[in-house]
Amino acid sequence: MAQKNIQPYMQRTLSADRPFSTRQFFFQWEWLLAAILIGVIALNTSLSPYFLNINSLRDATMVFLDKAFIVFPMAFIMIMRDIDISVGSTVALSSVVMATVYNSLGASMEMAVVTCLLVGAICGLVNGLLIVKFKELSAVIITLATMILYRGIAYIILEDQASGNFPEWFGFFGWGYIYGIPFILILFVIVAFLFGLLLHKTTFGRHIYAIGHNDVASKFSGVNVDRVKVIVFTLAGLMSAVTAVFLASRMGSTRPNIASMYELDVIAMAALGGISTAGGKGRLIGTVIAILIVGYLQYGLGLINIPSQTLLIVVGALLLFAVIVPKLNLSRFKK
Amino acid sequence: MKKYWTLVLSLVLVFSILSACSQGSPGGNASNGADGDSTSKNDGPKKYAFIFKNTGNPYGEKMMEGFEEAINEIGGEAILRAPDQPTAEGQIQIIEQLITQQVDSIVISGNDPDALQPALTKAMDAGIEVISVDSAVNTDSRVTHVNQADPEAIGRIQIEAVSEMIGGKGQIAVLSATSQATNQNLWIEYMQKELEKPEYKDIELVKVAYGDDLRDKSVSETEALLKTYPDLKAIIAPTTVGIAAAGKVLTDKGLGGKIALTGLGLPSEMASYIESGVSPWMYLWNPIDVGYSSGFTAAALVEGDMEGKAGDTFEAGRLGEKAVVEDGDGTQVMLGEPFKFDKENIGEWKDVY
Amino acid sequence: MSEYVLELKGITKRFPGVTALNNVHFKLKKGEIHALMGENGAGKSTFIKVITGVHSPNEGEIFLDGKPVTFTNPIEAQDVGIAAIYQHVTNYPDLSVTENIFIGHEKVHPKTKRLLWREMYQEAKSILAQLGSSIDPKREMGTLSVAQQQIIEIAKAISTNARIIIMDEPTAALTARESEELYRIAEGLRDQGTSIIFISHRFEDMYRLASQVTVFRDANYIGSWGVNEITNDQLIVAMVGREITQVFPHKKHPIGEEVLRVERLGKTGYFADISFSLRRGEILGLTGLVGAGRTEMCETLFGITNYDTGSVYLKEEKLQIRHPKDAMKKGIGYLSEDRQKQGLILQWGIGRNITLPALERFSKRGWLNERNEGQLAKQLAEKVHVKAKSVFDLASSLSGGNQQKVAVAKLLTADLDVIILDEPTKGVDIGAKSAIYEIIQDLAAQGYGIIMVSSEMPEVIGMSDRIAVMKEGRITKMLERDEFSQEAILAAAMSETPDKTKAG
Amino acid sequence: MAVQTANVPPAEPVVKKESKLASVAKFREIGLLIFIILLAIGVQIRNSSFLTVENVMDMATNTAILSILAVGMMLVLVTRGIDLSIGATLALSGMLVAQIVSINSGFSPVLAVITGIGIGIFCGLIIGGLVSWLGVLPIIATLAMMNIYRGFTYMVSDGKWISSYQMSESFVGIATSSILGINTLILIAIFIYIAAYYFISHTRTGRHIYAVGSNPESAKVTGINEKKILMLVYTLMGGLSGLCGVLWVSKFASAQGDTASGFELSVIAACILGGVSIAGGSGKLSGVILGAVLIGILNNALPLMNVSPFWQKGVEGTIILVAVLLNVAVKRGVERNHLLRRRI
Repeated sequence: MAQKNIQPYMQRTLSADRPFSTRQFFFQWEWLLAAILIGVIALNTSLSPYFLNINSLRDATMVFLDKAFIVFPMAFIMIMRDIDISVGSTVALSSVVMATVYNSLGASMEMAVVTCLLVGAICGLVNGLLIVKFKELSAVIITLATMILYRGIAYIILEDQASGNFPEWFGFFGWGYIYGIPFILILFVIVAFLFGLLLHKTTFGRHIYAIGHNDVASKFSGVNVDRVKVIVFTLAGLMSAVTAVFLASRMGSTRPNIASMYELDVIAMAALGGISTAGGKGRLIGTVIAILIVGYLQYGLGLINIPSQTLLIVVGALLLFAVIVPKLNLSRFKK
Repeated sequence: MKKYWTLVLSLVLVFSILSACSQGSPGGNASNGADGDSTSKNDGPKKYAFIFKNTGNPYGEKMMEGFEEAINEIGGEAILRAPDQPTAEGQIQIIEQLITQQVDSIVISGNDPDALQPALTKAMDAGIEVISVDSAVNTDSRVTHVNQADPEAIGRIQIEAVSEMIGGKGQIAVLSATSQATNQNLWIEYMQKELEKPEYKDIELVKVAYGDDLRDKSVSETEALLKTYPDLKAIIAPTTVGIAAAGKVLTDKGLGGKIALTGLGLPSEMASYIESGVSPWMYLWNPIDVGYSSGFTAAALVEGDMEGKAGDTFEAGRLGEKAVVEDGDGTQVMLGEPFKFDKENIGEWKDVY
Repeated sequence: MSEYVLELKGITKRFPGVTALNNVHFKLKKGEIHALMGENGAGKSTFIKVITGVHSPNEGEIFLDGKPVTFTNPIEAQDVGIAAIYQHVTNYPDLSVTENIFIGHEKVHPKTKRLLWREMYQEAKSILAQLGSSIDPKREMGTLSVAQQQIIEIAKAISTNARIIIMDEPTAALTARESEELYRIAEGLRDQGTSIIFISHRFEDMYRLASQVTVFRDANYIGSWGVNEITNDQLIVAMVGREITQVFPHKKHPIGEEVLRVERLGKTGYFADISFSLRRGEILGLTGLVGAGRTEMCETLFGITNYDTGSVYLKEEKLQIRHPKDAMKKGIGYLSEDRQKQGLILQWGIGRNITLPALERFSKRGWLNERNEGQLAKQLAEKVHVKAKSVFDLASSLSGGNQQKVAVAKLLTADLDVIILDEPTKGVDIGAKSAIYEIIQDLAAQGYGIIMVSSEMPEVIGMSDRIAVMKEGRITKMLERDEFSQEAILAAAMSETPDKTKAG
Repeated sequence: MAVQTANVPPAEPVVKKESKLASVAKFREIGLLIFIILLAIGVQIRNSSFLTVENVMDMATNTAILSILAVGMMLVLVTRGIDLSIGATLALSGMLVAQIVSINSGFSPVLAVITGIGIGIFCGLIIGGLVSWLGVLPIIATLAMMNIYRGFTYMVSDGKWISSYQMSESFVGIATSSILGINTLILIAIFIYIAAYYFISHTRTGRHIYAVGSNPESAKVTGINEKKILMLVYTLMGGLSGLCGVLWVSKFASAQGDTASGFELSVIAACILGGVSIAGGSGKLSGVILGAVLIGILNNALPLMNVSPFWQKGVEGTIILVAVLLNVAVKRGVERNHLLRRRI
């Protein structure tokens, strides 16, 4: 709108200190999320006597953290105003390749895991390259096609077979504890921390935000937009493969049809975490809380044996809530 | 102002979830797990859980009905669960939740024979009796299995039926569920074995098609079968969606009587096609009875009446005494032959399940 | 019957936190071209939106033919014959020319409400013919040039039978020749009795067309004069509120050794055979009609796109530039034409914008150091005299001129030898313009080689040491300082290239 | 969006340029058509029963529902939106109508169709409200409502299916009867296409949908009510999904809780193949028809050609990817030629 600050400030110096406003500090999405998380825990505690107990809270993380690894790179992608709906298929393909390499090609399990991560990264890389090479097409179209394609390749490799017989130690990923803490939880914390640092404390993260706000201006400012995009999509593929490892470990085997519709859960968690698909907005801590909210809500309601159709509705409502509330706030605030 | 609205909306959300929960519970389980102050495992009624493949499946609902009936007779508490998608991942989540709830037994119809092993082993380590039903899990992840019918018999009986319908001669095709459905794959295997017998030498199995238990795909696959094999004489569809879709296609194309249809399907879904003669007869067991006997099997194990070893016997309510027999390296409880549904009896069964 | 077709009295429009219009007046006669002038932010755009019913005023009255009227939406204003052609072309690139002309007031069958395509095509054709244009009414809008789109906008206004047409900066994106075409059309409309409100930054527009001029400043009404009653200097005082004496500060800056040499540069379909050299401390003006390939050429120098043929030498080193990052590393900086889309991230603070091209300067192995970042940003923002409170002020909250200063500050983060400025004063008001000129002169004095792309002839002539004129993708003329004149530039920009037949 | 000053190629003699651009636009559909014809010939060689009247009719019948939904999806995509909830809406409407029919066997088929459309419109209105009034991003809003509608479907069905014996002859007849030897479903689809054609090219509202998608900012200045248009588009999509719910249940004579789950992806794929741009503003019915036909042929031909079921998804994914990438490559080639021909 019309700018009124034409009258020149006589001062010639600028402040370099970040202005601090208590108001802004407290009106952050993350506080609301934290409040919801506490609400969810309180609700579950009141509903089920089994919920609030260290073992229960701890073991629950083993149930819902597998797909959480993909939420972080998905958050990066969404900040850049793109989306990747092929992650579920990437999970399936990389785990199927892992099982095949181990069982049919006779490689060691360590090799198989490395192959799995490699395949995931390649899937992501292909997505990224297609997206930057064919700028006329949106990421939705390209990842929709690769979603079908990757799943298709998984079917071609394994047909109707399940493949498993992994060595004993492989089960550790999905079921193991270190000093009484689930391995998956430890890795989740580490990965969340690393992604948080990457997004908020590095030049790479700054570039992601820049691209999300204005990719053209970013390019003109010397940001290698294509490279950042390819790297982030590759990361998404890589983290999908991490999920594949955990999933295969928990199930002791894999099939071409695992992880179907994971992409929707992942996108929903990122959106709940305050990542706007309109680009440029959101912080990693929000997604971490959102993962815990969705995970504990599903787990807790599961403990009181809510039918799964009700869970569908609850998750849908939660997602709507997450996107509507900030808008209501804003319109209210403007008045 | 902003804060106020945030607060209000948070409250609205919490209430909506609460109401969703209270609304949802009665449909899902007999009595709420949180009702009793069952802090220790031995207090109150024993808890028996049943996990089906996916929600919204009438076959599973009927099995759950039978299971619940059995548990009510015993005086336990039944917990009925199913994931919204037919995946092993969803079932693993539910198993974890049931372990936390310290149930006494889990009866499961597995979406995958092997993938559930780690979760079910964990459950058994926690002292929970694990029994599979309908779709078996591997022998290491269960105490015993309640088998609706001998797969060999299921395979044999369908080939016998087809042979009778087409006069022992001609091309037949199979329309199955997904290419990964273990039950169906096992049955088809036995069908193929049966076909090797000399009396069926004139019957040729031309194709196994997969309709993925989706209506639209099953219809396309059936149509493709009809076109690719103009001399096709019969279709065997050992899955409800498949047989009903095939019945619909044959009805719409006026091929009833020209191409025979048999297989396994719910009487309610197949009533129209059996009454019209498109499918002269088909088979199925009674899912209510399957669920019912699985309930008693679980109870017998939990109460320590038996250990699930071959040779053990137990009382299964209205179904009388049942015996545990060997099944490979594990054991199972076998429930008679599949039941034949034809024009005569379909009318009385279509409203039951 | 009133003397005025449109009269606005005491209009006040407030937005949360801002008063965009404060008790302003305006009177428009029939068949008059009335210029509305003022700096950016003076309230002109809001004023138009009040007339066209997009905004409704908080106070004040609008009279049409002496009768009071109120508009609650754009359709109502359209129905009484008011049409507006907005500053940024507001059309539908995917729709046809005809649809763009008739959108919002389509011709429909009176009973069935079916669209009458044939009638619309015919009318579109005849309106365009009336405007002297032969654009096919079935063409897709997005395939037209900016000037052609502007004509469609006018056709749209005519098709509503508008008695009052508002043109908001219609010549901003047009070349001199295209502007002339527009003047002709506007005069034609005036002669038919249409009243026109003409908004422009360009004084030449006003002198050429208008008979009356009204000036707004800082949301206030300053005054209204006949064009012949007011001098150029008085008008500037009215608009800026103070006198601006020297518009083009020509500082002495020594011209040093050659820093950039471009040899036979070409890109298929855009430009060919471009050769020139640039020395330290030199300002090379690059001008020509819009679409002559100036921006495309500069963008290849900066690595936004790549050239197909030819070579570029910087300090005698042959460059391989694939990406803007390479260009900046080597020492070429580029200030893009579209500040809002290509230059700045408006949702970010000044500081982050400034440091974006040079994050590595205060970060170790990719780790940001926000304290150092703040210091660097502060230093550079002060160097170009950005007027703001803190480096955390959002870029979107700045005026056009200050935004441009931030964009210039971004260039100073890198160790540059050559700075390319693409239309540096486009959309900047007079006060800020001279500040930007000063900065450019300063930069030249510091020894940067500067390429300044501009369509405004006084600016090119006032600022440059040499002027290269481009036409249809080639440099047609290189003018030395003593050869500068509007005529010479225009002649080169429109001339027939001697070797054209060869290229064709 | 609107002003691409930086990269707009220099103005050229008008007539020359237009003919080329027009040919590009035409090329898009012709390219797809040629692809379809080649595919059809290929399939015909493998299996001679492919191009028989009966099979073509079967194919058309099986593609009818997809093609009806594709019309609605096209309009949604044109406004720069997306609707992931259509499968769930379809299931909910189908289930509710089937339940009504099973209780009340005398329920007239026409009324059943109207009820289904009504339920769909209601579902669409909610989504339209979320998108237009609350400004929720379409992908998020429809993702959430997909979960909610699907959950409701399971809830109201209480895990049961409605089977063919519970449906009256006349209800099943909606989808299986035929007029002049042509299946009703095909006729309904044709009717929808004609109505849609009239709507989008001969009514003001129809054109305004394209205007909003092409440039939402201008639409505001022009006085087009963007909110109303968005509302309308999602409501139409809902109504069509509701209609298809009834048709689906009637066609397969069965209503299940998981009916048509994942169907939205096939519909979106058909639109994308048909050249509808996800960035909004453009999309033609002719393209959408061809896209739906291509998907229909794939579904029909892969089983006919005895393609291993395990290869089907891979083949499908490859064809979609190749088709979109090829389209871009062709466009680029044409643009490149265009640049080469330009005089400098």
